[in-house]
Amino acid sequence: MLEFRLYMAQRLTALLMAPLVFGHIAVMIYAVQGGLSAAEILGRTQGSVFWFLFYGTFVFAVSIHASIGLRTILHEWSGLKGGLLNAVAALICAALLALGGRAVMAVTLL
Amino acid sequence: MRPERTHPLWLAYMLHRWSGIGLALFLPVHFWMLALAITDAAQFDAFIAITDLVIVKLAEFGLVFLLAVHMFGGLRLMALEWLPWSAPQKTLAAGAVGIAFFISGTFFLQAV
Amino acid sequence: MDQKDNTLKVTVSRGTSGEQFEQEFEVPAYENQTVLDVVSWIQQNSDPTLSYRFACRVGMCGSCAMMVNGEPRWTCRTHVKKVVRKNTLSIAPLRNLPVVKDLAADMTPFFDKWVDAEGYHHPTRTRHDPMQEVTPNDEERNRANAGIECINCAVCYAACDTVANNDAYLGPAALQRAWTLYNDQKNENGQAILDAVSRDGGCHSCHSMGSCSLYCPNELDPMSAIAGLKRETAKNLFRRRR
Amino acid sequence: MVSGSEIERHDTDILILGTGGAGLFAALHAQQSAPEGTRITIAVKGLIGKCGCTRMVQGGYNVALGGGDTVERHFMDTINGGKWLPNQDMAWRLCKEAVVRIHELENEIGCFFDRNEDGTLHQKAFAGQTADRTVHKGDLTGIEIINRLMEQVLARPVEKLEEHRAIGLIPSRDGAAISGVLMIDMRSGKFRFVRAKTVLMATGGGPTMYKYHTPSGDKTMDGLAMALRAGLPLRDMEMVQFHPTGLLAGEHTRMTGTVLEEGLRGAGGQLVNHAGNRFMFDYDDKGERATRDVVSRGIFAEMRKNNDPTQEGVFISMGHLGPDNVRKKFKGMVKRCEDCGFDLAAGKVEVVPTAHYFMGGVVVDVDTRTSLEGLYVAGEDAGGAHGSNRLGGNGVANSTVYGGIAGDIMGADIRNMASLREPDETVLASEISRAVHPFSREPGLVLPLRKELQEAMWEDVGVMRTATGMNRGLAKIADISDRLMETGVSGDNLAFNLTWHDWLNLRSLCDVSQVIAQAGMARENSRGAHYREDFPDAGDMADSYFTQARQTGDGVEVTREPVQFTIVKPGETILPKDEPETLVAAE
Ligand SMILES: Cc1cc2nc3c(=O)[nH]c(=O)nc-3n(C[C@H](O)[C@H](O)[C@H](O)COP(=O)(O)OP(=O)(O)OC[C@H]3O[C@@H](n4cnc5c(N)ncnc54)[C@H](O)[C@@H]3O)c2cc1C
Ligand code: HEM
Ligand code: SF4
Ligand code: F3S
Ligand code: FES
Repeated sequence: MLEFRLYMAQRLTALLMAPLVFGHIAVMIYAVQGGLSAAEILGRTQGSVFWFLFYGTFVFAVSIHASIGLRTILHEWSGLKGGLLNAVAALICAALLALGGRAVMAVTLL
Repeated sequence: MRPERTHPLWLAYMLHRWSGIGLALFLPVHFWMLALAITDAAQFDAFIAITDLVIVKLAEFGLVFLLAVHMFGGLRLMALEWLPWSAPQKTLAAGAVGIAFFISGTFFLQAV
Repeated sequence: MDQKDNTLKVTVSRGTSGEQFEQEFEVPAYENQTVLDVVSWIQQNSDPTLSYRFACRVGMCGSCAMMVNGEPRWTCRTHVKKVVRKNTLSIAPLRNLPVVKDLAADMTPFFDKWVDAEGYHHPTRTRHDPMQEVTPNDEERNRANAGIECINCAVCYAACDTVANNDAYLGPAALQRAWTLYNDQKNENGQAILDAVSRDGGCHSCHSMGSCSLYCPNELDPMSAIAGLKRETAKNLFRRRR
Repeated sequence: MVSGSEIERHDTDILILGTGGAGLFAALHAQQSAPEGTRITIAVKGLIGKCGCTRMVQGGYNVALGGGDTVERHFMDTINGGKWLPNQDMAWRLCKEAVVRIHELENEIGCFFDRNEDGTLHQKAFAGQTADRTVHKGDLTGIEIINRLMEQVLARPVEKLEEHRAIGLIPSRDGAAISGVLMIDMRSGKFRFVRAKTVLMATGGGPTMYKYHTPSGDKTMDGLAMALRAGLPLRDMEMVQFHPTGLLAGEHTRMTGTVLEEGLRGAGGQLVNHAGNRFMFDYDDKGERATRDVVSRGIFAEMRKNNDPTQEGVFISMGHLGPDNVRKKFKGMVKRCEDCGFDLAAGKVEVVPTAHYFMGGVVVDVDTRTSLEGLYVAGEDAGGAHGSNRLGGNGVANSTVYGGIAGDIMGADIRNMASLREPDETVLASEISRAVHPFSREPGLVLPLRKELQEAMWEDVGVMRTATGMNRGLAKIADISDRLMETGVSGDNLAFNLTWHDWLNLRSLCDVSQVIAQAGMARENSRGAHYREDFPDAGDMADSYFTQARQTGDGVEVTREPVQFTIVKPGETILPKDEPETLVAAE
């Protein structure tokens, strides 16, 4: 059952991310036209609840999604399994959440 | 390469997997870069400056390409799994790669 | 044809799991010759100790599958002409299964998984009841019919990389059987099937790489059957929540 | 020599040999009828359900299910088809019980047979039948039946001994009953003696001693050879059914002999000789649509006329029916031929008559019991139900019906069998020394001898027979048999040693071939599958006899036994007076 739950979680987070990725790519294409700078990015995003939710959701989804994906790959390609496998996957998820959370905070909250 | 692997659907699967891995490797770097934006804006700008280098442009192109490929690959999979199948999946796979290329290509052209 | 064209150079995998090695044989080429004939020729004329398995010799029993030039095939129905490359052939036991000896694979895990997937009929009637009337071409029946002619040859099982990398994975044939039964109006207990294929190693482990459907000698489509299971299990999840 | 200590010994309660329709049904029924805790073991030469001929059944399963058809009509067809030689009680039970068995297959085992548009079962008529009676799943009926049975057995707590070859039926010390069965665990090459209170032999006969034959490669008459050695009487041993259209693809391929479906002729397929002419109308008014035995003889005669050595058989040609049409209607057959390099849809494919089914077998009663207590025989190994000819569709009905009965009976009988029986160790030892005999000789090639036997049987004890021919055949068999005993097999590695098994296969085939020829000599008339050019008449039906062979000392003795007309006498019928002769619409 665990794998089935992970499967569903992976699919649902993927569905969630799809529009976010589209949005992100659109922003990127728009942004690079003027050349990137920290100020520019921050100017657009800081203090915006919208962008906080936008990137926050993405980070949340991607952490779950990618850690499940890497869990599968680790199992299939390195033979890791059982508690160790789950621990590693949880660790990856936590690391992504932490890194991503920090980035989102940095970009949107100050 | 073993012959039993070289067919379109298998290649689509591999592409999806490697693009996923690529993304998973890129993501922490990307997050770290963003975080830098507030802790040390100057360093970030120095970093961003090198995006003018062709090689970095290529890397960026690659990343967006990965994202696009992976996303469309993933959507293809979900369509295949959850929507009553009928359409030849090979076309779907090829279409996904094609669209991905188109989007990332646009991005790349805009950037240079 | 010169003399060289009249012989095949055949590399055969010998030994048991863990202790395999390759051996070369020269086999006379004939007009109507299957890969099984090549293997038989070696055993009957050249090396009497060569082990392999076959029964029906016409593609019905599914016991003769081997890896031919790296691809899984039913050997009794594979014409040499179709697979030979520059007069050479390489033949090995079916992938993803333990090897009993030489070219004979141990199919036990394959059938254990077949049963684990609830791949057997769960009756709703007894021999004393009339037979169920079944409209032959309605949609549900067509879905059940799609996979019914599987001969359990394990060619798909050998073709699948997920099977190779994930011991617990039930594999395409067992899952296709489960899907066939799930769609069979005569079969009770669809829930038991969905539960069985939702366990770890069930249908959700499949990555839709499609090698199963590509190699199935009977042109069946386990990939789509598995997709059907994924769809039904997902739907069922929401159904049960309600 | 292998000493007794190297045998692994193993006990069970009910032992079943073979996993065709008979063996698998027996396992299921034994489980239903035996007392709680009964150990059931199924041992088979190949993998469970993946060997034997039931899986190869194409056309279907005969059963009278109403719509005008009755068990009585099925029975009369069976008796007429068998030319009054069948054991009538067995034939009756076959027809009657088939009705239950087909319901069991559909409802409990999960088979799905083809339906009519209205959802009811589809039935068609095979040659020799007077009603649309044959239930089928496309033209791959056997796969459906065996796969479903196999799943049921795999899912149950039955002990499974796969790739275990039975080599000897071992009697108890006093010789009054069976003690168990000696086997070779083929994967390791070790001997295993399995004791059981009851043993079902369902190893499926299989006339593979003919140059052209259809059965699965694992079938080599082991069961009948074992029964012969155990002193059991065998009946109708001259009755070998030939299918008229076996694929002819050359000597070096195992495809040769495999069957091209009967339906091809039914649909209008034409047989043409090497000169390109149709010939079947020279032999029978029905032309290509005549019964199997008639067409087989027609082809055989035509082959004899031809003296072009490059062309052995005749040709079946379908092209005139429209290649696309043929491709659609006979998809499986067309693809099979195509995989082998032949174009059935548009071109012509070379065919020969091919040995298909063995009507002869162990003498049993209607409950599958034999004269040896504890030993039961069902399926193609048992003689009697078909007489001189088996109707298409009666084979799988026979194996499933009697396999189920055997399971029920064993489950019941076992309640009166308190304990396992000690084996006669001398028989055990002699069976082992028989099996290891080839290790004591210089290794040689077994295949050429098998080919010689197949050639001899085809030429001299085949589709058309004479006393001179069969005597010549007997001499050849004896010679081949002797040379086999001087042909060794290297005993270095016995694990999965196919060459050793080839040797044992040929041993069984030689033994039974001899009986076939002797029984053929004993029948001085022509009935069904047995055709004597020197005695072409069928003989008086009322005086019908069947042959019974039995090993006595070193030889085999064949006697003639009168057929008991327990249900219906020749010239009479059990059908009501005003019943039409046939219910099948004329084409
Ligand atoms: C190509 C073909 C098509 C046919 N089509 C039809 C048809 O359409 N309709 C019909 O009614 N009949 C048909 N028949 C006949 C039918 O298949 C047989 O009558 C019937 O299946 C026999 O069943 P069985 O269980 O007795 O034997 P089988 O199914 O042959 O099984 C015998 C079993 O015994 C095993 N065995 C053999 N020797 C040993 C040993 N020494 N130790 C252990 N195990 C052993 C075998 O491996 C096998 O598992 C056809 C036969 C062939 C060959
Ligand atoms: C944005 C849209 C995305 C979609 C629609 C998507 C979809 C999917 C799907 C359906 C799978 C399952 C594949 C399988 O079972 O074979 C998957 C796997 C995976 N995804 Fe994504 N994904 C997306 C984004 C990402 C991102 C951003 C990352 C990385 C950070 C990522 C990393 C992975 C990884 C590592 C796998 C495992 C691949 C495998 O099992 O072969 N995905 N993705
Ligand atoms: S699905 Fe096809 S390849 Fe797989 S076991 Fe069945 S017949 Fe063989
Ligand atoms: S090859 Fe394997 S991964 Fe799925 S689609 Fe077929 S089972
Ligand atoms: S031998 Fe039966 S499928 Fe090949």
